[in-house]
Amino acid sequence: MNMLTDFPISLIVLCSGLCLILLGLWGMLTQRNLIRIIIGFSLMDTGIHMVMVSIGYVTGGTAPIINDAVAMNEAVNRVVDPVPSALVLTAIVIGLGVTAVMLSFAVRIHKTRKTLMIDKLTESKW
Amino acid sequence: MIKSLNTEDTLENAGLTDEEQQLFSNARPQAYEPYPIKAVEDFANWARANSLWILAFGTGCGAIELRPLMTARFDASRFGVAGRPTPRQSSVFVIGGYASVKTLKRIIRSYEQMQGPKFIICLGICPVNGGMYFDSYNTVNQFDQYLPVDLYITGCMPRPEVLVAGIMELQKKIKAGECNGANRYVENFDWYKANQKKVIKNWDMPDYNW
Amino acid sequence: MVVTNTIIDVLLQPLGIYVLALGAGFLIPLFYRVRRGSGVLVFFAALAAMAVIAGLNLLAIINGAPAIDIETAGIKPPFSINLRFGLLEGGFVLAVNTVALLGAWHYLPRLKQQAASLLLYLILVMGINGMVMTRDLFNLFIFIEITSIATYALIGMGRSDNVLAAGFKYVMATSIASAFFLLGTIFLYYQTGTLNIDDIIMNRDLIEGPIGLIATLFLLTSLLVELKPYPANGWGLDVYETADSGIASLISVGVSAGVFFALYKLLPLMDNYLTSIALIGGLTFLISNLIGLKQENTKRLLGYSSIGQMGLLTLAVALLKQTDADAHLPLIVGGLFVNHLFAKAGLFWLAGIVNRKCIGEWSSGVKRSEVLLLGVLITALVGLPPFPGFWAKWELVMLLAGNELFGWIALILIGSLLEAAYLFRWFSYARQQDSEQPDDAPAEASFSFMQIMPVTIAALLLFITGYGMAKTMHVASPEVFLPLVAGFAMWLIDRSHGRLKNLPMLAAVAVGGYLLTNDLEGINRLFSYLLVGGGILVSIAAMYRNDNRRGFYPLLTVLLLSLATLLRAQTSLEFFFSWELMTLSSYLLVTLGRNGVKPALTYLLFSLASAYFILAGFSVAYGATGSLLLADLGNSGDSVAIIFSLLAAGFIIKMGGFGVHIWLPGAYAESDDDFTAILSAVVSKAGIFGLFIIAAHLGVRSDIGLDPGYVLGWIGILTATFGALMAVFQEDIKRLVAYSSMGQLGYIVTGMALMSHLGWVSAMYITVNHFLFKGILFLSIAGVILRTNERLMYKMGGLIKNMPFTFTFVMIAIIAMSGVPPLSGYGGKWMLFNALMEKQWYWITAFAFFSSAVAFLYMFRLLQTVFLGQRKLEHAEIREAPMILLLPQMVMIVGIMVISAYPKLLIDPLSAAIDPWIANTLVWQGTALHAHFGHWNAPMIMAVVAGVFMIPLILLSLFALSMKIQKVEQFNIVYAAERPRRPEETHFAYKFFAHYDRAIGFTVRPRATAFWNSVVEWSHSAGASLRIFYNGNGQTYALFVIMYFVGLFLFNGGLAL
Amino acid sequence: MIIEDFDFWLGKAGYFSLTLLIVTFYGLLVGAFIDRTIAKVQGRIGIPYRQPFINILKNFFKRTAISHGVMFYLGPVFRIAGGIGTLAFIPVLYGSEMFSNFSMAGDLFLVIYFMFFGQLGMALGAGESGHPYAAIGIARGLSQMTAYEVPFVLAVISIVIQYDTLSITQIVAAQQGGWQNWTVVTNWVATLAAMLAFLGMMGYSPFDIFLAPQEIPIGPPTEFHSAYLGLMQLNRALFGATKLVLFMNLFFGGATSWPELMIKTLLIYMVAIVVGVAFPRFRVDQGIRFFFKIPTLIGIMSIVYVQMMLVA
Repeated sequence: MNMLTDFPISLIVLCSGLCLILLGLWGMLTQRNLIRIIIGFSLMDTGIHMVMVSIGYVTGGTAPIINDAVAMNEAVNRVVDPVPSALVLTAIVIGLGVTAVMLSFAVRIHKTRKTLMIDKLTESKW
Repeated sequence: MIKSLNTEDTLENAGLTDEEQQLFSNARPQAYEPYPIKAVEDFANWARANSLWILAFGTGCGAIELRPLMTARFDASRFGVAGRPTPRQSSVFVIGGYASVKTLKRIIRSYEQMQGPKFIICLGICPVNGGMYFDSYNTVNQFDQYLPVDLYITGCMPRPEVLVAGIMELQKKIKAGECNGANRYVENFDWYKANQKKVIKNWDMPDYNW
Repeated sequence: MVVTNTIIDVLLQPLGIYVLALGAGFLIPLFYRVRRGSGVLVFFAALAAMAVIAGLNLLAIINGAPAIDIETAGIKPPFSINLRFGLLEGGFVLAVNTVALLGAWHYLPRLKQQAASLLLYLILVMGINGMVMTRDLFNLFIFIEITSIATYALIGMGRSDNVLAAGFKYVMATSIASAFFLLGTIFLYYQTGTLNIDDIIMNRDLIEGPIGLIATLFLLTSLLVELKPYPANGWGLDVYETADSGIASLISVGVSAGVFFALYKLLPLMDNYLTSIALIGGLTFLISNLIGLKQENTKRLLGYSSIGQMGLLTLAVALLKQTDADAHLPLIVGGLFVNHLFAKAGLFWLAGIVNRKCIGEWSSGVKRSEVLLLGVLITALVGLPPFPGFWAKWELVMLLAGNELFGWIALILIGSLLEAAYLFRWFSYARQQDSEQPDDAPAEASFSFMQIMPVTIAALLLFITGYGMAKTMHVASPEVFLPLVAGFAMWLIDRSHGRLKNLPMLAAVAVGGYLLTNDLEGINRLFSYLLVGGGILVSIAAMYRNDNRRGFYPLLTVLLLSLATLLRAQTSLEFFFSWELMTLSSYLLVTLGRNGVKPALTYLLFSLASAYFILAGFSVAYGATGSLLLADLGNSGDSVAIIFSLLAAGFIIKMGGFGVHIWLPGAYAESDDDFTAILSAVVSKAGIFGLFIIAAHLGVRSDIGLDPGYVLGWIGILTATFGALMAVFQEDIKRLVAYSSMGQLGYIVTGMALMSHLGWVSAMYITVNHFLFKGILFLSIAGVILRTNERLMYKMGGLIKNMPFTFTFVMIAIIAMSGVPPLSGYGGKWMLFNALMEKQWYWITAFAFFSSAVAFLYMFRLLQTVFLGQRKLEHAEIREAPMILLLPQMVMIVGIMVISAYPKLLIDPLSAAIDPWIANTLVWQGTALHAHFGHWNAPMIMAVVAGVFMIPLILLSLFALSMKIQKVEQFNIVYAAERPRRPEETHFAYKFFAHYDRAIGFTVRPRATAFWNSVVEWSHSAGASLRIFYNGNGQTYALFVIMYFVGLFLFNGGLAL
Repeated sequence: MIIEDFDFWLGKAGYFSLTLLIVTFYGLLVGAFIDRTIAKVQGRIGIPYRQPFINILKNFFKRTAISHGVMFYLGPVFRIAGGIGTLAFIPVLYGSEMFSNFSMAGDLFLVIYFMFFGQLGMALGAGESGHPYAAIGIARGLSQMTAYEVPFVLAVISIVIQYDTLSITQIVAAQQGGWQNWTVVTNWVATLAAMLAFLGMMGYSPFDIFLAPQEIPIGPPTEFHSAYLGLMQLNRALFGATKLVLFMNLFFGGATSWPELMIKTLLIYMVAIVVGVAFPRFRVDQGIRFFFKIPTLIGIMSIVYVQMMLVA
């Protein structure tokens, strides 16, 4: 049987990406420790990236390089959409930035408050 | 005429504190002349005689004799007698027997607040010579030392009939124009006042209670 | 040379904004190394340049240039990112950059400590600009993220120790939101194959099925969450509370603005969700304002307010889309946005300058200038004239009315009232210390000058934009703005001392009033004599105080002139504008009183409630007729009854009608004594005028069934009765007269409600009389209070000996008020009763009789306990009231006497003015006025009374000649053979009518007050129970964000899948 | 306007002073009569008929007096001016131009409101006397006034509806032609309410708390004496008679001749007297509550009654 047709790789990536997102959300919502929350966030981020990549994938497609391997006219069907990949790159960078900021917050919170438990950080409410 | 206080003949009201001075008038009472026309004066006296308003102020044991006056048995209202709760409006003051010093002070105040012509009837023997209280420490013996009396009704205690007779007698005197106790009081004001102050130790009133 | 020119041209393109931002971003650290100052210089230069560029391009577009499309990478979209700079974009960008510039000025002390913060600030602003301008979905995401990261970093720089925790919550929530955005973007791309927003919109029909739904919902959720909807906004509130004011302001106005604009851009994709968007916006507006009631922390309060404002914007934009009225977008959304932008930013900065944790702490040591700014900004935020918010709200309400979305109108008005409640409570705190604060020295002003400059500029910008909006709505005629201008002119000389300030004020009001009212005719002209002329007459007395009364004269100018503009209002908009102006100025004047701040707040809230009722009424009328002209009110078909009821309710509240009167005694009693006279004698007539307007246009023109009129009549008479009853039991002289004037107004309402010629004549006649005798009474009382420093009547007494003139005036005024012949009051009563009988309102007639009998009780009490009886020892020396206070009273006494002797002089013009509305039914036989039932010959009555008064007087005097009458002193009284000890115990004044209280006092127990207190209680506890979601835990907030998506999903057909 | 028809005023004034004399004289006489009646009830003989006159003369013949101030001096003047004026606005005899007084100047409302004139002035005078009892008395009197006004006004409204006019002359005219046309017959409910109010108005027991002689020495007039008191006694007679005339006009068909007037008013007066001698005194709040209960109810019923009557 043909793995590629019956069970496209993109579907696997998509599913695992979605799972990762849910996992990350679960982590963000349940873990009390800031570091774990950040980990949850980056899991979610990664999941999103996987989803993006999988969206752009065309089953059995090749790299989007127009040469003799791929003719101009059938490029649209045979070439993997390059845009999502481009987007993912940017998204990764941004995710990195956010993660960095979160970590720096965590560090400074630990400096000042000597705790990393998020449910200790509820002074300002109502 | 509304007469404002003119400074020369005023009373010093020694009995009052400084801040009370402004609250009481310090004017000296003044005698009034009869009306220039004789007829008018007679008519006025007739009216006064036939409308005797007695101050409802029982000053001694005789006060109990005043009450029956208005009842069905004696009905003094036939003679124009009526009780009046405020001295401003009453013209007759019935001294009901002995006058203790404490009461005397109130009697004086009430009498001075009555508007002339005004008359005093002394009921019983005590106001004449002290009667059975002649040596009491706190009753005055001769009432006319302190206020001018127009009529004495002696006895201890005279019954209402006598009181009615006395009232009629008073009416005669008023009609004859012989009841000018108010003026006598004013003319000998200082003498009366001295006597009053002699017995009344805590004199915290103005010298004349307008 | 050419090169530089081209460079400049390039830079002046909108793209220059980014170039400058990034370039400066690289330069700043360099210069910073060299010299800190130079780095700051570059920073400011860049910011300023960004603002200037935006301004220039916007100007070009306004002058007709086409919207600028910027294409990058030399390829046409959709294959490249493109930006657009149109009218709306330009406006947003310009506003945001201006605020950013001012904010940087305010925040400089912190910013310049490190180069990084300068850089971040710049990036943040650039990100916002990008969010506004970009037309590429993914690029939008990038800009959002840039902004967010810069924001995170700047938040992290905050001083307060909770700021880190708050920031972390913020990061959590917004990162989840942006994850949603990213997912939405990619799914959209999956379906449409493009990232260009225009393309996506163009072929939006490709977006279908579950994926399309989820994609759009992801975008929507993330944008909405960034706008902090209730309840998924705890993280935002925490940041507002803890972050530095400079940052908080930028988040509140800048970032929100960007996100809001992004939402607006993507709205074409959201057609199916407009209802839910509007609902979310509305609920957020309502609930956050409700919770704000309970808030004490200054910055968190501002947070609630700005969340509410964003909710209102969302609501507005969604509804505008739904009713596809994009033409109104610039006016409404732009107006609301600019209003929120400047006011909120200014408030945040002010909060930062004053730096008090709780609003309660503002009551000490806040400088006068700061309080002034606070007032201006809060006024703008609440949407009172002349600020943009006012016009925008009006336009919005009218638009909604045009589409008959009255539910939304109600929601908006209630929310605004709640917002006004807590914002003005804050202002009241700040106002309190102002009174005992000495007139501020110039030194203090100079040293805080640099600090408050940005706030001041924001306030000025608000004024300017407000005027601009007025211009675009064609109401910026000089007449309408004359009150403000004159008031400003008076404010310039406000620092000068002494009573002479009154003269220019009088001159200004006289001239302005003449200009405004000289071309009026009919009933408006009569009212103009009463309001303007009467106002001037009464305010002459204000000269009796020689202290420099900061703010009094400017506000009084505004008040009196706004009354004039009220009279000449042709459209409901002008009317409402003047009305709000009057409300505002009178509120501020009340706060000037000794301890008038608290009652003033009640007064303001009730006045605003009344104003909103009026607004609602006008909106319904507009919905029915499509015209703003007051004259067209009558043509509004079958909705006349509801319009009449709404407007009448508004005016009744303003006049202190039965049940909504509780603001009245406080406001009257606690404001300055001479201003109370103006308030009662003059200002209260504005409500009557309004009532007349609606009675004339609605009651008569389109003769509705009498039911609203009959109800109005009952309200009026109950007001009269209970006003009189409550006046009987007062100990405070000013409260007594306040209740009495409440009662008098009740008669007038009843007269108006009669809708008959005689009824209206009587109402107007009583109005004139009420002006005369209430003016006299309050001015006399002002004199008495001036001399005795007492307001409790039982502490006075026997003052007739010291103040004979005042006593005489009060006596005449009271006889006139009581309606005892021969003075003028009788005429009013007579006409009223005749009109009532003709109308067969017998029960109301009986009530009117009873209340006028009850009135005797308090009137006599006023004379007895103040002027008669026993004089206190300490009052032995006091003098007659000052001449300047007596002068106006004399004039009014003359007026009373003339009217009493020849009422024809007054009744003829009144009847003539009413004739066009209702045909004249008065029959004159010589000097006698004949009605259907009775007749009334005033001059003859006057003559007879004079005659019969002479007989006994002569008799008594004759007998007095024959007596020795001794003038005696106050203690020479029969006292049961005792002597009085002290005047205090001899003067029978305290609880004067205790027996009456025992008999029927149970009818006047303060039920209305209790009711309104419970209303306050309930709204507070509602707010308290609505804010339990904000438990301060970041994870809960994150959960809310996710729940929000789920909720939207289920609400919008997720169940169908 | 006063100048142009001077003779009209002269004539009116002349006739009115005649009315004034008659009514005052009659009022004093009735006072004595009532006093004697009460005396008979108590088994006494009572005062001579001349007594009221003598009392007044005596007071005018007083030779000393005090004054607490201008209002104190003017108080009694206001009081009796109120009495005279009220009489001046009431047509005394029906159909006689001579005794119609100045009723063309105003209607029933005018009379009702002008009654307050004297009370207000008197209250001010008594107030300046500085006597607490005076103030207490006035406070009570005014409160009671507000209470008995209610049934009275309801009755008045009722008869105004009935006769469709406010002019007293026309109200009387409508009752001419036999007793069956009197208001007391045609609108007995209103009359009942008005007569209950009348009790309060006359100030006899049980509604005489405001000049309770023993408790607060006759209340408002406590400080008044001499000629002041004389004026007030005159007014008490005059004003009492005036009120009687008013009630006679409104409810008992008016009068066409003096004898008729005197008989009718005397009978009306007797109502107050009979109640007065039979009942003890109400406390003031009891009095107020009394008027707000039954009499007010009757008054309300009277309006309903008259409306039903007109419908029928």
